[in-house]
Amino acid sequence: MPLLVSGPVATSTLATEIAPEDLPSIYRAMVVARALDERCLTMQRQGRIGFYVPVMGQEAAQVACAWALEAKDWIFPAYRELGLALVRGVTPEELLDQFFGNAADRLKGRQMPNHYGYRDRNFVSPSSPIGTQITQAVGAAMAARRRNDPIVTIPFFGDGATSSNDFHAGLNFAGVFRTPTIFFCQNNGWAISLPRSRQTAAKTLAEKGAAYGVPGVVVDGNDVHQVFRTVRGARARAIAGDGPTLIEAQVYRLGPHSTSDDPRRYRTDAELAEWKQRDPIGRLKHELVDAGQWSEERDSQLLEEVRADIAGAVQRSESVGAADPLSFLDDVYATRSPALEEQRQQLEGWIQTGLVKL
Amino acid sequence: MPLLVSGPVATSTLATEIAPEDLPSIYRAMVVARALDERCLTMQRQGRIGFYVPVMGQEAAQVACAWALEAKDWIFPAYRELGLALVRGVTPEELLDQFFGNAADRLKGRQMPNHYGYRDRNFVSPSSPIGTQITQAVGAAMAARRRNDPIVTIPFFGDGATSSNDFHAGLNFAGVFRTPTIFFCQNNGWAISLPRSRQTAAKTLAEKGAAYGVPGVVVDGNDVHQVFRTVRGARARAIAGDGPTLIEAQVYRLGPHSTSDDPRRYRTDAELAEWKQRDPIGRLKHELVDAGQWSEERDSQLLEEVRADIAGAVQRSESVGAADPLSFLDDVYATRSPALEEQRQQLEGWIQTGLVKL
Amino acid sequence: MVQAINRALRTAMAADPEVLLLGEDIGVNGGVFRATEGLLKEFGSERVIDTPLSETGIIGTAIGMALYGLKPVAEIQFLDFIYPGFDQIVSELAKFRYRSGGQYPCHVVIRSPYGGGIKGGLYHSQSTEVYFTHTAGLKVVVPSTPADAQGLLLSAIFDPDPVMFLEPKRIYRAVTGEVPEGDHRVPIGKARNVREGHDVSVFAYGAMIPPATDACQSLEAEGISAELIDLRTLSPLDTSAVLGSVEKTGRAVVVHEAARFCGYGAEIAAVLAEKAFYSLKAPVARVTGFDTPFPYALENLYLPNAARIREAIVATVKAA
Amino acid sequence: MVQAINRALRTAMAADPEVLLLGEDIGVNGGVFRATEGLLKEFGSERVIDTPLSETGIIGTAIGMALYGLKPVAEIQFLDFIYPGFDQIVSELAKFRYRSGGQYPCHVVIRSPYGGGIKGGLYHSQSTEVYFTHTAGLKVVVPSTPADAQGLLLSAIFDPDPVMFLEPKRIYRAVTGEVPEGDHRVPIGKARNVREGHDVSVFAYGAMIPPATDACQSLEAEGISAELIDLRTLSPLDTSAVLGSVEKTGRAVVVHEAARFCGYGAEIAAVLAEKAFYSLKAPVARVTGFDTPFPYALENLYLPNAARIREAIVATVKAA
Ligand SMILES: Cc1ncc(C[n+]2csc(CCOP(=O)(O)OP(=O)(O)O)c2C)c(N)n1
Ligand SMILES: Cc1ncc(C[n+]2csc(CCOP(=O)(O)OP(=O)(O)O)c2C)c(N)n1
Ligand SMILES: [Mg+2]
Ligand SMILES: [Mg+2]
Repeated sequence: MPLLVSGPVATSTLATEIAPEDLPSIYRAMVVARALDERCLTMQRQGRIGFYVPVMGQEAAQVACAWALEAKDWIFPAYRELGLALVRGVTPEELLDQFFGNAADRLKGRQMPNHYGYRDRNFVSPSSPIGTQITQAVGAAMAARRRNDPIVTIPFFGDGATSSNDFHAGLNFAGVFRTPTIFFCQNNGWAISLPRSRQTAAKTLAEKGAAYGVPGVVVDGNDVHQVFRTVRGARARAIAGDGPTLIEAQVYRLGPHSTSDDPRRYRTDAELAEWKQRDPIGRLKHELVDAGQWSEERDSQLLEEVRADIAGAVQRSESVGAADPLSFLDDVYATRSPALEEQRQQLEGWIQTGLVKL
Repeated sequence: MPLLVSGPVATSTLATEIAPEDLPSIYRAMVVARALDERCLTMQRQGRIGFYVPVMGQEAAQVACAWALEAKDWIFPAYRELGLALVRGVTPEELLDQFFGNAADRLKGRQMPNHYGYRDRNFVSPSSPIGTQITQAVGAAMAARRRNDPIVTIPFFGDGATSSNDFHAGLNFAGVFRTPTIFFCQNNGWAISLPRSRQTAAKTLAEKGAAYGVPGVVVDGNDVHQVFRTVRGARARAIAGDGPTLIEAQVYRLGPHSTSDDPRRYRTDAELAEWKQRDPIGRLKHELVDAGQWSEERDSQLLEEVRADIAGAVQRSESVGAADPLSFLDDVYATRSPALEEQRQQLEGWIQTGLVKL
Repeated sequence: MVQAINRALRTAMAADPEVLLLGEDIGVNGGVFRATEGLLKEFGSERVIDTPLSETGIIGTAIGMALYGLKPVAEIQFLDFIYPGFDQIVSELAKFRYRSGGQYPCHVVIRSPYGGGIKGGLYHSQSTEVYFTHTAGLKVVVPSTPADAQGLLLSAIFDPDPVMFLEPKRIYRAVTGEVPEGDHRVPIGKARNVREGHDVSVFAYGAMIPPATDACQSLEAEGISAELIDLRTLSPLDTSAVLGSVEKTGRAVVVHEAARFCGYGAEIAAVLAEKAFYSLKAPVARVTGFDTPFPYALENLYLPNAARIREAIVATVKAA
Repeated sequence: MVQAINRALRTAMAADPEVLLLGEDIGVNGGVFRATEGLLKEFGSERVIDTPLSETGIIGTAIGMALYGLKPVAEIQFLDFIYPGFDQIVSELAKFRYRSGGQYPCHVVIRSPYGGGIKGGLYHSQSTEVYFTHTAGLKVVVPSTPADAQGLLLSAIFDPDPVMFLEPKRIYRAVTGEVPEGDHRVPIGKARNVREGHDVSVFAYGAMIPPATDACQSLEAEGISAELIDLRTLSPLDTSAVLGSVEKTGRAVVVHEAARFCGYGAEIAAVLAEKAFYSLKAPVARVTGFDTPFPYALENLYLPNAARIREAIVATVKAA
């Protein structure tokens, strides 16, 4: 598979391959993601958090992609982007604060779990409607270029999102304005219960790029090297002014769509079993072991360490109090409108008299 | 240029070429369209009609396409489809009634000129928002198939409309459900002031079909034979159950976008002059003359006849009275709601006392 | 209530082969709230159509089917996700009959779960019924009981006009009740008198009916007799039911969970200020959500509850 | 008025290099109403961006620019064509600051010609301001004079919040007047008292100001003193101006051309029925468009005119 369908030689001086000494860190991020997923799925069943969207199975694509970016590049995530967040330095505790929607949550308890955003990590705050971040990322890329900032913007989205209005408009605008944007599609085989084959009659999702004059490329999303290399290539191209790239990373969602979903209703055990064999974590572990960089022993140690870390984070995060009850009336506008001021006073009274309760 | 990018042999028994004896009729329809355009542009300048959208330059593509269809096929037009309407047997007088919005107008004076629809001619009533008819045509095709009606549906739209949400959704649904739909794109080079080259970075509009698993084909829209043949091929394919086709007919808008537009603001005289040379009416006339089927004499005669016809139609149509003043409160629902009943009585009173006037 | 919806769909599909369903995850998955459970098996994939992820496509193709004469019922997974198809609703669906001079009726039903109370945050909780009630050409229906859900949905499917059928998801499972057998329809356009009273009229709909009922009942002991009207059809409004009640009681409280500003309650208050002015003995109170997006962790503070409704009723009755 | 808008854009762009424009046909064509005439030449194609035909794309990319820190001003050719971008407006633009806990302000201005009076039929005439005023997080502004158009647009461009700037196209050229030089701003959130009066308060905005003014003036001779308030900012509403006026006059007439049902006038009437009830001496009258789509040939019957406003004022003043 060629790296890119077209485009001149990259001018970026960033390495095109993962530095071997980085591999254990990449592996660690993937393990943390998996452990946090497992812990959160359990906590949701226990009623300790309200909802959860696991990334399970997509760790390699996300971690390797984020690794290939620079910290100044703007990530426009969807709701399944734990691997990216970890590489951007978001801690499990910060994430858990968001899942609990507690007083320490940067979003002030306003959004459902998994919809976290961190301006200081250039990790934009996502919504739930599918695809909307795609055009936004293109606009941010136009803005960055206007300011001569040598960065790329990179929207993350699923196979289902390729049917959205914003995919169409976003790729088209990017093609016309040649924006420094990398469209990173994680084709995990399913959009809730709809298989990729029924999402579109196109052979691959990457080939949709041609409809917009945007080169498209398919990668094995379970191969950290291929993902890294492809993203670095696309980034160099974008920075050089040669325009956007659409990357389709083929992965598989090993878990449910979310904690509200039961995948046994629509997919077979055999399919799942097949993809479990290609689990990106096992794959990278084997590679590291084969290269003598890793051992079963260190692996158990890591897992233990990570689980303990997460347990500590859960404990701290769960003991943080609830969000300020009046806070949900803030940030509608930069300053409160007279009507909101009045509603806030009203609410304050109701809370005091016990008319409303958490 | 291959007729179709893929697809098995057609099972339809319809001829794949225009019958030579039909050519004069095709030519006549084109001449009528041009004459009506000219007349209406004049009437708009005189303030006799409020607005007009000329088809000028796109007559061959439309007339040949409509000729290739069967009367039972459902046309989903946009606002520039005079050629199609004429082939479907809509008379200049009926059209003029719509332009005047008079009491004889089937739309009861509700829509701007050019937004005509005729259920009995399977010519669906269009709106102004660009592209919306595309998904609707796909839905109608699904319905026709459910009823086992051997027809196709065919949305007409421009180059600009390929950027619309409905283009994306419509082609995608058509690809997934393999609907009997022919997507007929008239690429007339411009979307108001935006040239085709800035509408999308794709090389052709036809190649956008691949993004949806829909074969795409480019035709010279000024060549009635190529258009006819391509549409017949696509139709046969659709009827045989082999799915949709996207046809890009390359034409040129010789007139303004509408009577509100001044194309000299954005395009050069040279470009216009070049395309005037390829005027589809002149081209077909030459072909007919060369084939001995036509002469300059018959041509002048035809033009005179057509103009007289139109003049008569204008006279009759202009003398029809205004739409019933209370009628604009009908057809919101199948039966008037209590609120509308009340508003109607109110309006009646206001008209009687002269409070409101036409 | 969700079973009643399922039954209504099954009944309509069995009765009329031109009724079909389309939407995301409605087939093998049975809908994310299981409203279409079992229907794929019973009626096949030509009539229970799992679509790609595009509300534009769902609503646009449903319109095309309706133009052709079928009776499509589209499901939008959450009302919060309807906006990619909003153009098709307001520009096309609502205006097809009108713009074609009556040639093209367009009887699509759009079903969608809506409203708060399931900890859905900004994007799984909104009540934006006003976008639709303000759009001429649409009918807007909100059931609050299983029997009404079944009866109104059957009416909607066989109605000649487009119907937005908004399902208060919070009471999908919370509210139960008897449901008549078979094709029993509840007329669109008629409010339901939940309880009679003579001191004050309470207007509510959907998931606000249970707390409004609680509030009214609890006031009985204090000698306040509150009439509760479930509007059921938001458009066209049953104006005579609204006016009739207030002419009797002279006082009104309107309840909805949508944001207050330009919310549905404003129309009820306006109708009263216009047409029942001389009957009114007190200000018209609105008990509503706040003028903010819908919050996640604090949703219980956002949503009107029985206590807030009760307080408003008392204040309205006590007003000079 | 359209020149005033052009001047405001030019002033803002000259003052701040981070202000830029995007939309369909706004560049070489200068906008279909010529609001952006000459700006491409003056500021170049990096700041006056002709986009492909996609409102989704225009609004989505404008949001991305604003997140990054620029001040984009998007033009939507007619308000009737905004719906393909509606999802970006209500789900994204209106909620970005809120959902991110204040991290991501999103100061986009969306300018769009709206309203009837140019024989535009269903799709070049609509007044759907309520879709936006009901959406928390958006500001909604409608000027009625050239000076306000300039001053409010400048305020909007430098406002920290998203602003829907709705331009009454019918008076683009019909209404003229003095316009101050330079960066003179009119504050968002403040109504304008067009004429003082003590018998009745008339609330209107946009293209309804001229007929409302005519109606009020013509009643002077009959001894009726009508106060006319131009609301100017529809959201957030200047509630104190509304209440203050009615506390004085005791009577109110609300005028808009949008459909009546759940229209903007309902909110004004509701505020009065709630908070000025004891001042009110007569029913609150609404003079509005009809509950139909917008017709073409008969648009003069659809639109409220001075005579209808006058009649409503007289009836309100005469009401016992
Ligand atoms: C506009 C819109 N429609 C429907 C939904 C409901 N929904 C949530 S996730 C999802 C599937 C998304 O699939 P994909 O893009 O492949 O992402 P994945 O969940 O597989 O990562 C759907 C239909 C939504 N969030 N937004
Ligand atoms: C959704 C929408 N946006 C904008 C417009 C305004 N508008 C009317 S026609 C037009 C250009 C259409 O170009 P194209 O699709 O190429 O058709 P053509 O007019 O060339 O036949 C535009 C932008 C519209 N009608 N609908
Ligand atoms: Mg997926
Ligand atoms: Mg064109």
